[in-house]
Amino acid sequence: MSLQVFFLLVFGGAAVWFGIVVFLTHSMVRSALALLFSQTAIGAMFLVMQAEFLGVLQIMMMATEMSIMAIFMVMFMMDPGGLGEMDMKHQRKTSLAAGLVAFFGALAVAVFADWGPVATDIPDAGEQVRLLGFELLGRSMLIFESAGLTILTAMIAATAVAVQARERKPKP
Amino acid sequence: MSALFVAIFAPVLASFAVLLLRRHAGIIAVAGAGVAAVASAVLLAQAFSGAAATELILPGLPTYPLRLEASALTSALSMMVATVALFVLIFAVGYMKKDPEKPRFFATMLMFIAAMQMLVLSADWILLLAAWELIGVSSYLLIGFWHGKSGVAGSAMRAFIYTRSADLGLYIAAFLLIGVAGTSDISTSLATSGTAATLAGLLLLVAAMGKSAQVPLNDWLQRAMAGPTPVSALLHSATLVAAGAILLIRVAPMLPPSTLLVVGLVGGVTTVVTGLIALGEKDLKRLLAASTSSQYGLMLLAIGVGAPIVALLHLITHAAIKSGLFMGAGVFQHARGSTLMDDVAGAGRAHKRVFAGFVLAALALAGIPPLAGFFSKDAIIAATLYAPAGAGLLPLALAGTVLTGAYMARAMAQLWRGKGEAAAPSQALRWMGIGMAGPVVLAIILGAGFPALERLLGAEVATSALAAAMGLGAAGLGLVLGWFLPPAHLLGALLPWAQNGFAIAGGMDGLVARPVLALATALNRFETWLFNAVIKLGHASLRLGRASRISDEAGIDRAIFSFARRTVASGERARKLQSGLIHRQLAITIIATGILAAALFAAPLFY
Amino acid sequence: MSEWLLILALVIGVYAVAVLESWASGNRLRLLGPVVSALALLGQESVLHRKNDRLFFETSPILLLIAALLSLAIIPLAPGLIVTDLATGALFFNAALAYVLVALIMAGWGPDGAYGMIGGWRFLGQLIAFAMLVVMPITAVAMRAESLSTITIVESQAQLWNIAYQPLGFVLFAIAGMAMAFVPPFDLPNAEGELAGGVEAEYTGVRRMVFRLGRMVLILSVASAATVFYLGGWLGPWLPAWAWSAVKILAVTALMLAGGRMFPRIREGTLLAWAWKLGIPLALVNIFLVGVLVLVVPL
Amino acid sequence: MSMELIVALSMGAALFGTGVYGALSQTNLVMIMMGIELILAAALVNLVAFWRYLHPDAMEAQMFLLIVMTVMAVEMAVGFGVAIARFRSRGSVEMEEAQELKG
Repeated sequence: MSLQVFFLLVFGGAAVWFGIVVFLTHSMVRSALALLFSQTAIGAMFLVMQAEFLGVLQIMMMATEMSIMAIFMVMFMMDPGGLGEMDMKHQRKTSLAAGLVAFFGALAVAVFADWGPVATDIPDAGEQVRLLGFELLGRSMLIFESAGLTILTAMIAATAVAVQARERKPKP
Repeated sequence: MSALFVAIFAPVLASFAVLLLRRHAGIIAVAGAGVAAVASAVLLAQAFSGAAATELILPGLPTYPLRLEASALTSALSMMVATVALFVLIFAVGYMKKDPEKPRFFATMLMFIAAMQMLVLSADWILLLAAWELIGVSSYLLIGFWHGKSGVAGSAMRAFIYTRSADLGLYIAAFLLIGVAGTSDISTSLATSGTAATLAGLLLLVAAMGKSAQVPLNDWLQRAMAGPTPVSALLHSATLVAAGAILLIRVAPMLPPSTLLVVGLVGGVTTVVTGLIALGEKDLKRLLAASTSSQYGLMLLAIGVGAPIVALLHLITHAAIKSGLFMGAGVFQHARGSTLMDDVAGAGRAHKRVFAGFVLAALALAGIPPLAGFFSKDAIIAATLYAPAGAGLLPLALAGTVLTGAYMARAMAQLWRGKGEAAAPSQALRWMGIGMAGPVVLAIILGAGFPALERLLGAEVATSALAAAMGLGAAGLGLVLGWFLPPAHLLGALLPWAQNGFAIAGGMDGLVARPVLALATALNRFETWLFNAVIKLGHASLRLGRASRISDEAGIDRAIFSFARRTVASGERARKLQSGLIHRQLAITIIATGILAAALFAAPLFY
Repeated sequence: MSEWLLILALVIGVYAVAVLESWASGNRLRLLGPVVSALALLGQESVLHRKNDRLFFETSPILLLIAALLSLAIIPLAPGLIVTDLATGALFFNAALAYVLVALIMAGWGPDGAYGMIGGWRFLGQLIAFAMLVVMPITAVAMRAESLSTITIVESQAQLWNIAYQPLGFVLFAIAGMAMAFVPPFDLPNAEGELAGGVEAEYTGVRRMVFRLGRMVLILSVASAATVFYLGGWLGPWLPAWAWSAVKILAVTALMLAGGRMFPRIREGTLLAWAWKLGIPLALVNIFLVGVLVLVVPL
Repeated sequence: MSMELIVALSMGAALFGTGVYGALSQTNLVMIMMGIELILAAALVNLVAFWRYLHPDAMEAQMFLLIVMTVMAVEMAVGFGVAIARFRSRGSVEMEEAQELKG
């Protein structure tokens, strides 16, 4: 068992555990922050897998993203602290079955598929950043730009949906 | 390169400027269109001077760059678009004078024009598809411009859906051609032959039929009259409707004879059917709309007999003429507040100068020398005459010509006969007059430019005295008939049918929408029947149970009860599938995905 | 060897920041002040609230300290005197600071007190707005250095410090850095006047000490980052490299703490409006200007 | 065969299963979004694993990762937009009460 496997197990286990906690805990803030730490652990997994830029990016983005989730939970839940005995689950059996089937299905594929030889040499972190830059602003520029445009559109659309509807001036 | 860029981006920039400034919208729009027109003129001049086709390659997908190209053909088309657009916008300055939402109107118009320029100048399928979509969207926005009025949103939606459903043909054809040719370049992919070419040709024909409003997809065009008149003038002459014909003109070299024959037949049938519709029409603008379909039918016919250049000539002529006619109709509408034939009766007497322009354009469309329409229509008839498949198509072409004369004469007669009350000339009317004068002048003089254009495009256009005589005779006959006889006499028993838009078995609505509705009704009835049956069964079993209780058989009783109850419950459960609850739908989605994945994994086992 | 040096530097730095902080707020220079107050806090009773969220309450001060310490990991004090020279160091700095936000939200939520909670949520808005203003000037800095590594960034300033090369970026970074470290006038989450201490209000004893320690490290970290990104890090004549770093970092800290006191605290809404409507466009302008400069005047 | 790849992929599978369970079992819109975030995160893990152990030279993989992160952000933005609008009009984001999509 190499060091990489060990750390993958540790961080992966943390990510999964926090992921489960998200749906176990009754406190909404806790569940949002559990998701945050799950994502952080995933970022750490990236670091273990030597994708440094992506790992740091994941860790950075998810901290703010999930904090925003936390405040929305507090805003929209009747019982954000989880002190009352509110039940917030439904169709438990179906969900559990679907989750387990999904897990075991994916696991079976991961274990039984023939993945072929594993690469050993990878570009070092600085080189990766450089190559990624060339990729983003070279061959894949169109895709990258469309992603940017998409997020802009989503921002505007979400704001438009969320702002209180104003009375439109009637046409003369 | 630069002119190419300017031709497309001048309208885009003007559009943004209009949206940002929100004032002087008309002037900015006209300036933008003017700059684009100058750029197009530069392109055309380059083409005339014999320079090689200018090309602009933009980075797109890695192996499929986006190409713009100004060859002789595309620059001529670009010039046409730019010119008509310029005049229409000038007209619109007057027409939209009182509208409170001018910026929106002009910005959308400019986007429309830019999209059309892009479509015309694009040299690869991907860009063409993008432009095609943009045209669809902006025409939807423009037709639905007065969305507050009742019925307008519906007709905009109808235009969008009709053209969209036909667009599927373009998508499949484009991807087919890209797949076969291995490149998205249009001119390279035209070398495709064999089954792929036939299939792609037919699919492209479907797309063109949708956009150019050919039978049986012609209904939306007449309903699209709900938009402002400048929109109609632009839509019918140089942009939306023209896109279909332009597409076919561009791919004509690829089409095998069998496909060409189909194209010709569709065009021929359309020109006659929609001509009859136009003759029976009660509304001036709808008459013009039907005539647009009819004229595009003639163009498809010309493509079908293997003379795409002739079709192009007629396209250009028609663009000038039809925009002029629509602007004339717009003036009459402005004066009378309606476009119903009975309402505009005599409007021509009141606006003599506008009427003169209208008459000139109408005569040009009918094909009276020396106006431009004569030359192009003559060329179509000549091409049909000498084509191998001409024997079948020639009567259709001639009938189309007669009908053109007849309905134009009818429109003119209606406008002239009746009481004329002059309205006070206004500032708005002046702008509209200027806008209209341009196309009318073009309609008169364009014929002189045809020989040069033919040389530029390198095509031999057949001429013959016989064809000229036949065309002239047909046009004259049509004009005389239309002027002196009311449509009821001309059409006879066909009149109500024609007024109904020749809704063959209910038209497109009948062919698609009504069967679907009928199917739904039938299913509903079946369901009700089933439900009733179940209930009856339940009742019956209850009765049976009651009867059986007498015979003291409690076991059967319970079984029957539970059977009835379970039947009802299973119905209830089936209803729950359509609960509208997100989590249920999500669960169904995930389960279905799982089944699909399982099927994918299982598939190799069975091969 | 260098580990011990770094730890020593950290201890001295934090102590100096604490002295400066009390000097700035209390107007008296007491060199032994931090020791005294640390001892006082150690002796204080640890108050626990009735309905607290124990997990959050206990972990948040530690998380704050860890996040601040991590953000210090990429700061080079001299060539070779750095915890880890990450290839993505400049980005990592911001990633570490993002967890300050998490710590403050936890600290605000944990003790079940109104003031604390308001403070925590306030900081959410403040950090999200100003994190942008940290990242975007750093982007411009990285553009000049053509690297995200902090050592390369310092070396890229050999000709001309970034404060002169991109002054707009420095101003934005300094303001945003102060907001990230919530020093006055950006101390909205723990404002004494209006929130009675905010997120710190419910903490006593050892927890409070850890919390304040984390805050000192955070201030030190922001000051060091400003030094590295804009003031040429260890570069300078005559003095040895580490001395230049120390001088610059302490000067920036002093300026931050003393200068901030001169401005009134800004209302939350106004602050956010400035950040989004003024700061972000300016940061974009800065990136554009630096881009042009890098191409035209490659110093 | 390598241990690393299998371990990483099974962690992804576990995250995916958790996400599916969460998205299906929760009644609250924001909680459902959390489940979806977990599903997407599982995809991220798998992507990185494939990049690292199978095609370390293909930078498209990292690019694709950025696109997935964009999708996550877009999902958050639109989801919260809808949540706010819904909370305004109905005072709750419980999905048990949302039946307007009923066919």
